[in-house]
Amino acid sequence: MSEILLINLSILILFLPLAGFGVVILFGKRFSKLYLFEQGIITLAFILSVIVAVVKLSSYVNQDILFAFTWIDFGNVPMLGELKIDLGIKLDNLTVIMLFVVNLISMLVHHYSVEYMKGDAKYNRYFAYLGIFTFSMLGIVLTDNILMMYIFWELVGLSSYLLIGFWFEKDSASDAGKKAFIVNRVGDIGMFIGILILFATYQTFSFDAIYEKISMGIIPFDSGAWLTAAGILLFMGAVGKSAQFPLHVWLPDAMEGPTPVSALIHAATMVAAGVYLVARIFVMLTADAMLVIAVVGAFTSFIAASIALTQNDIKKVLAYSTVSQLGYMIMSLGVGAYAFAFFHLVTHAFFKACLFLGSGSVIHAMHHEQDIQKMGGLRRKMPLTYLSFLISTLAISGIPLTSGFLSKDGILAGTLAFGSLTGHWLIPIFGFTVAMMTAFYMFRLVILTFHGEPTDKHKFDHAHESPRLMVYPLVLLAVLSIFIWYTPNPLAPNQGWFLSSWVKTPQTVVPQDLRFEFMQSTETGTGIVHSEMYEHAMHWAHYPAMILSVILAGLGILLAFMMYQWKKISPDKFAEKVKPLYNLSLNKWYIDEIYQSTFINGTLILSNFLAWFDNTIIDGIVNGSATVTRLFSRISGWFDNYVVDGFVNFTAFFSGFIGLSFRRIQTGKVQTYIVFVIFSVLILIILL
Amino acid sequence: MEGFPILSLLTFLPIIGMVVVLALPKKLELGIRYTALVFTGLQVVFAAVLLANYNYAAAGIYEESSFQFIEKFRWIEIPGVSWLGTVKIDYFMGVDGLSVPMILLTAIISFIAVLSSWNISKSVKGYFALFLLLDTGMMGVFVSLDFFLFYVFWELMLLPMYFLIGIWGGPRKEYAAIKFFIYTLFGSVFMLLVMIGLYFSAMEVMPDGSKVFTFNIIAMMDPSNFTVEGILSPFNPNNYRFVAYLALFVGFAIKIPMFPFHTWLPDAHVEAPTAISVILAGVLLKMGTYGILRISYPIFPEITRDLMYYIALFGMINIIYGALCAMAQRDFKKLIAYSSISHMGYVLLGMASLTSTGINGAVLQMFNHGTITAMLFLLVGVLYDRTHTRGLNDFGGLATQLPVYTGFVTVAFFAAIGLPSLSGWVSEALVFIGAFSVESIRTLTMISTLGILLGAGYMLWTLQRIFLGKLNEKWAGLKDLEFREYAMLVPLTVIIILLGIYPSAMLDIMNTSVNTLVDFLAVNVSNSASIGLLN
Amino acid sequence: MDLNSLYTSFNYIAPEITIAVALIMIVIFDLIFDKNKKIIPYIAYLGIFSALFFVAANFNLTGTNYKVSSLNESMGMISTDTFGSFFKILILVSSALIIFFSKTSEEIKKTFERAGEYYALIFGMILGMMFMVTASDLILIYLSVELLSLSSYVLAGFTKLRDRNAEASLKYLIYGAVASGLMLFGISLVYGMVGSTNLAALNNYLQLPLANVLTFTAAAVLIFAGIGYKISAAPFHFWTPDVYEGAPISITAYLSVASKAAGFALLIRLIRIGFVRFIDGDGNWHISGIFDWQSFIIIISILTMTLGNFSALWQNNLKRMLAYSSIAHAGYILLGVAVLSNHGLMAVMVYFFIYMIMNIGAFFVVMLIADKTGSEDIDDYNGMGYRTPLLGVALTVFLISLTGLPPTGGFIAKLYLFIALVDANLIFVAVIALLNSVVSLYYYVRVLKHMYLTRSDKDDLLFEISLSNKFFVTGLAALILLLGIYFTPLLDLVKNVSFFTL
Amino acid sequence: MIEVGLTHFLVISAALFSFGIYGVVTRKNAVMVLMGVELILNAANINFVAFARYGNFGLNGQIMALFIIILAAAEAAIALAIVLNIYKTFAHVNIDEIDNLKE
Repeated sequence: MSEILLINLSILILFLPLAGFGVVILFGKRFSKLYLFEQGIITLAFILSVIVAVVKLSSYVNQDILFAFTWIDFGNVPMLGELKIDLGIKLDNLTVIMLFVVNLISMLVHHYSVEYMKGDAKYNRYFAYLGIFTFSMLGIVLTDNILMMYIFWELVGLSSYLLIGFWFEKDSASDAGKKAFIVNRVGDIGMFIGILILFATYQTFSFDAIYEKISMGIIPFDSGAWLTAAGILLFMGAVGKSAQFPLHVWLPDAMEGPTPVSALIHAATMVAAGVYLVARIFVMLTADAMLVIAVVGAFTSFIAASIALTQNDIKKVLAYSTVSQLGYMIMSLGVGAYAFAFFHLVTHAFFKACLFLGSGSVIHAMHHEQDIQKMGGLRRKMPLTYLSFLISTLAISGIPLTSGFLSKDGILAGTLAFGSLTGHWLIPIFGFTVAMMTAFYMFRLVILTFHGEPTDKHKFDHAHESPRLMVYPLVLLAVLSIFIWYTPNPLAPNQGWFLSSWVKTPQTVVPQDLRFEFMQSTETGTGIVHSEMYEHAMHWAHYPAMILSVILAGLGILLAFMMYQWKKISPDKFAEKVKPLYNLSLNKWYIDEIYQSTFINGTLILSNFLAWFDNTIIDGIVNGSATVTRLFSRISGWFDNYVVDGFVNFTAFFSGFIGLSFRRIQTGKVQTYIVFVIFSVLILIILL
Repeated sequence: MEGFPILSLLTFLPIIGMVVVLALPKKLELGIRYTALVFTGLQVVFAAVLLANYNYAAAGIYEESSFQFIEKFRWIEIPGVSWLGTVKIDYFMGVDGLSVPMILLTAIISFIAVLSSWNISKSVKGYFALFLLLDTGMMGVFVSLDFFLFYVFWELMLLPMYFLIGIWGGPRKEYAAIKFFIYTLFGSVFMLLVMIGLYFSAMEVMPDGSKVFTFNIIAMMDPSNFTVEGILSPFNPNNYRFVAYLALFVGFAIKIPMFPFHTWLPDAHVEAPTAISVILAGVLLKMGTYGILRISYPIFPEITRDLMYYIALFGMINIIYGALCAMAQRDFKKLIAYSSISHMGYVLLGMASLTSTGINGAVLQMFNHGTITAMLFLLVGVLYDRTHTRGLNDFGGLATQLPVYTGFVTVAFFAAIGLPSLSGWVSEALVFIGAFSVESIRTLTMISTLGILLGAGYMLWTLQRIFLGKLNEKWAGLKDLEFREYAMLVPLTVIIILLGIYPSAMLDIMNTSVNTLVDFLAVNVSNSASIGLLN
Repeated sequence: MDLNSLYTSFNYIAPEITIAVALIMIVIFDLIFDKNKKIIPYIAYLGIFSALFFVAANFNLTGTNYKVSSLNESMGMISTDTFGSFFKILILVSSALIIFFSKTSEEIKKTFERAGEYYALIFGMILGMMFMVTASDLILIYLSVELLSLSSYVLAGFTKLRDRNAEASLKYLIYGAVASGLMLFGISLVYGMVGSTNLAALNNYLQLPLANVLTFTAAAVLIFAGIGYKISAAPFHFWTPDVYEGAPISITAYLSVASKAAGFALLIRLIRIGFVRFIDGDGNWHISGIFDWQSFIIIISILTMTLGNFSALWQNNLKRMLAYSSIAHAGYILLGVAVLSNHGLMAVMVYFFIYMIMNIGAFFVVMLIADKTGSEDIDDYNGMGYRTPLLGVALTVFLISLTGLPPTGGFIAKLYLFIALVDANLIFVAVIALLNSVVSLYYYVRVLKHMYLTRSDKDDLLFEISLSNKFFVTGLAALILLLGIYFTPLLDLVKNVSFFTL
Repeated sequence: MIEVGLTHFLVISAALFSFGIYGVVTRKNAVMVLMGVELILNAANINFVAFARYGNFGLNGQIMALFIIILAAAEAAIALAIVLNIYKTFAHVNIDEIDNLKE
């Protein structure tokens, strides 16, 4: 298959969902079955994307396929010469894999939603929205330049807004949609400024062209700080979209949307766009920028995981776990474990989508009950859902033989290596902590939902396995969470085709003095060889990381079973017990104390605090700043009304006053007039 | 097209329409409406003809020969007043890349505004007569190349506007109308003064070799046309060019409207009938920025350079301030009015950059803001027609009742908050790209990006308050859009989406001219510097 | 002076003689046709048009005439020149308009049995004004001013219909008498210094720096007091609002246009012949240093227009408002004089021509409305734009023109004025004038507001006006609009008329 | 013996002028006010004649004075007619009380 055909196919893949959107939104009202059109289209897109992926990964695995066209031609611009804004698409391995992932999950969600959304008044419109989302997401994936990425970035924001607020009759839903859009915009502004920096320097938006110029030593405004700033600012976009601290607050709220949407957008694809972005700009990140990214990712994953420990809403737990996992990926990129980050992105997409769809299945069965405290014992009623959910849980917890184990282990090894090379040990510590917490809260979720005895008899009795159309995506995704799709050796991800031939860490273009020493890599004829130092560190970290993560995950699972299955430890009593410890931790070793209590006794109490922290402080800051902004805008509204306007009115008043004083002379008495005349004559004579 | 006076036709077609309207009997209201519709429709057709025959490669700006569709003949000529030389004023029209987008905008918006005026029932004849007169004034401003002619058209639209707001407006119409009138006149008297000053400083070479004072804007751009002792001549060491620039700028700034001269706008908008708000936001505000680009910039390039920081500063203030004010509003229309202020800030910012991208963005933003805000006001009008209230808190859940209407609102709102793939974003992005590349205003640009955030804030909040949530039972009987409303909203939506996806459709028209303008500004400065005029 | 030279000199004052003859004819016919006065206005027309014919025929005639025997050749009592002819035309045209005006006005119709008196007095005024614009001797200046004044005192109180007529008349009289007394005293001082009352002699005298500055300043200010009163420049304007309000509206309009024009012509001639030492190639007048006319007039004019505009802001009586507005316009026109150049002079003449049309137009509409409603109060104008669309539109045109907005003649007038100011580097003054015109907008537009924006319960009461009035109003309004768009003929006329006979 | 010179006349005329002004400004009766005006005119008359006499300017001054006297008479006639009219309307001639026309 020729390159041109590949390009054309991918353009077709891109626009198919848009066509679906257009048709359904325009005529959906008249033809109630029109959603089937959208279904067909997305299935077609999926098939095409499989073809594209297979062809690309088999025939062109080491070759990028590019296509660009001029979007805006500014002609011969003074001082700059020819200036054009080119848009285009680039098919590299990353792209086609993402193409496959996005289309697959999108298709599954489409199918799943047919049953899940049945009976909704805006049935057709829902599918239209899914269509535009898929279109936007594919755009992000396919682009070869940062501007187009931004365009689709925002479109994704729009579709997310529409889908979160799909049930806009609920105030909470419309609030959540708005919040998502606005919080994302905060990040987008940073990203946009980053884009501006790049364009101002290089007069191009194309990734490749920019990197080429950086590698030639041209950096923004001749200052390494600006290059760092550009990296961090672009990363801000990812902070928003991938719900990183401190902008992660929108994602839990976004669970107000329909559950399949959460699966598609807020778990598998859109939120991963941030990670995808960082992967795209990975080569231009300076050491400082990478450190910032790593720290943010680590901190996010930690905070989110700790919150997830105590949530009772099945979707909230999954949401925080998503944030946490995204933090993982970001962290991984920050520490230079590029390939593993992307690997995790893919594996996570599958198992998290599966988890969400599973939770949707449960919610569907329980008549929209989302509180896990009110569930229990469901495995008997819905075995397929349970099974797939369990596999995905194992994957997310990083248990061997799952895909999650492979990718997570790589990330953890990457952080460990990073720690050993740079001394930033905090990052791996975060990483491993989160691994354990993840295992714990995920199993807590599984146990409370599927094991034990039902707490709500009535709802339990009515529960049943979901229809086939809803179950088959679960099963498929669960199957994809098994190691075998990625590597033949369940313990060595590096040996798999995914990492050995498809996704490789690219060569950084950042000037020597601005990058980490270990990022030194050389390009040979066959590919990129990392610096010996880095290879060594990775090698050293591989097994400790693997063993440690498995032990920790096991511990977490064990703890969860102890607490919720076997009830050896009462969660409530446990929380009571660690309260004083937490108070102690408020002293000088604030963060250390938190870590300590995490590891030793007080996981639950700490998480309580963090839940509060999240709900009160962080959310409060966003809400609070909204309040302050609103207050300020009131003030300026007042200023406008009274001061600026007042000035104008004062002028009018003043003129009136002058007029009045002139009137006063006009007494009507002719003799007074004459007196005035005589005096003015005298004055004039004296004056002149 | 050679010799066909298409610009005069475009300009005076509405006047002919006005005469027809006046000739029709008062009772024939439908006939009057259709007359107005036909004439504005013809205007759109001619604008399209103009575009079809427009040569994209010709620059215009400072070179008379590369203007297109030139109509130039002596309007006033009094030869041989001994101490004054020949007094001459030309009827001089022509277009380049800066004016063509504005002509298209004016034609389209006028046509749509007629459609949205369909329900006017109070003295229909007077309304449409004044409306068509206003149309002529607007079109004239965008095609004039003689300062005198420009000024005449500029003032010509004052009075119709006053009456249109004052007679057909809302409860506080008189206050709003007079405020509009006085503000604008205040600005234009300064313009008048500068115009006279320029007249006495610039001399044009006539075909017979003699030199005469001129109102020709193009001639004023060439430093060699200035007399030695003219008060606005760069050769005069004691010239008043700086003061004149400020005065002229204030004149234009009031129209934009630039902080702190903006307070007439919310009042005017709130009180004006829908169609007039549409015209006001869609076309009139553009006259200010157009004037700056057409007149202030090329005639005073060196001062433009000196003051670009301040122009950008005011652009930034406009953006942020307008957005913050918009957020505090409780009246739908007022909110849109303030958002207009905010969006015109982008135009200022882009112009201040003096780069091709920035100015392209600014001109495109002028066009886009024209269409987007026009659409927003139309939408407000649609809602107001049905409910007779504009309080943001009086609604709720309308999306359930009026899905199609909500769809249009969503498009317009997202276009206004700069969603990529809709037209507003392209121009904003170009503005930012241009402004950011200039070091001196980089910080201002970065602060200005907050406007994107604030814009999203108030627009989405508004969307939520009016359309989302539970349906307010009071509005359960509302009807969705009717055909006439489709007819006015669909074209705008198409334009907004089209220019979002394919902005080159508009950018290509202006590109050559903008590049020439930027080049002219830069070159002219260096020329002036080299002959020792600057410092 | 033999008969032959008497005959040749006839050309110089043919219009004045015509007017005088017409005056006598009116008196005679008034006596003959005791009952039927209908013919009298036609005699007036005849007189005016014949005078116009003579002016036009001798438009380019120049020269001085009627010397006092002891003086040399160039010092006559009158100077015939194009400048004078222009103002004569202005005066005659406005007189013709006013006669039409008077024929229509209800006020005048009510006293129709005294029409002979009325027209005779108007002709007295015309005669006075015709001499004012040509006089180049202080004696003749004084006499012509008095002739004008005496006639207008009576006319101001002519109708005797209301108290205010008599009061206006009395105030005008006393004020005028004092002002002319001041002027006369000033003239006597000048005479004492120069030894002659001729302006050319004054000029000769001022070529040498001999005069006592204080005395001369006093004399100049005193003389200006007399002229300032005629053109109602502040601070000599106090009579204006009271008299304008009290007088019959036709006379108010007449005073505000013709008598003002004559006053300006007088002032300009006084400065031009008496004080200008030489004129340079650019047409700038170089004034004898003894009296700083420029600063003086600028002060006066700023005072005048500011006072006029700001006072007008608060007027509820339309006639009174127009009175103040005419004061303000006098201020603008004075600025044209202050430029002290041929250029400024041109601006003044353009301004005056347009001012004549728009001011008479505005007064005419106010008169027509007042005749129907019996009120000049602004509140009675509510909804007037709907009751009488034609008058409403016409008044709108006139008021917009008075404000000075394009595309009306008023804009062209202001434009030329500002052109002159900027050209003379009086930018600061121009700014003040511009700001003033913004203020003026407020009260002019206020009328429009009442006419169109404020509804009244009488909206449906349409009222009819006669066909001839319709034509008259439409004609004036059309002329104003035409002048806003095509003003070449006016400029052509004006640029040819700035010739003075020294 | 003091020579009666120009200065004396000028002083007298100035005094007359001032008295005239004073009269115009202070008198209540319209007729008295008119008399004040006459004084002003006559002050000017004195000036004219005195200047003509002492300045060797020929007879212009005297002629001027004659004109003024005649004019003053005409003015007085008209003035008195108007005052009469006032009397008919207001039944008094106190100009202080005639101030209906004002702001």
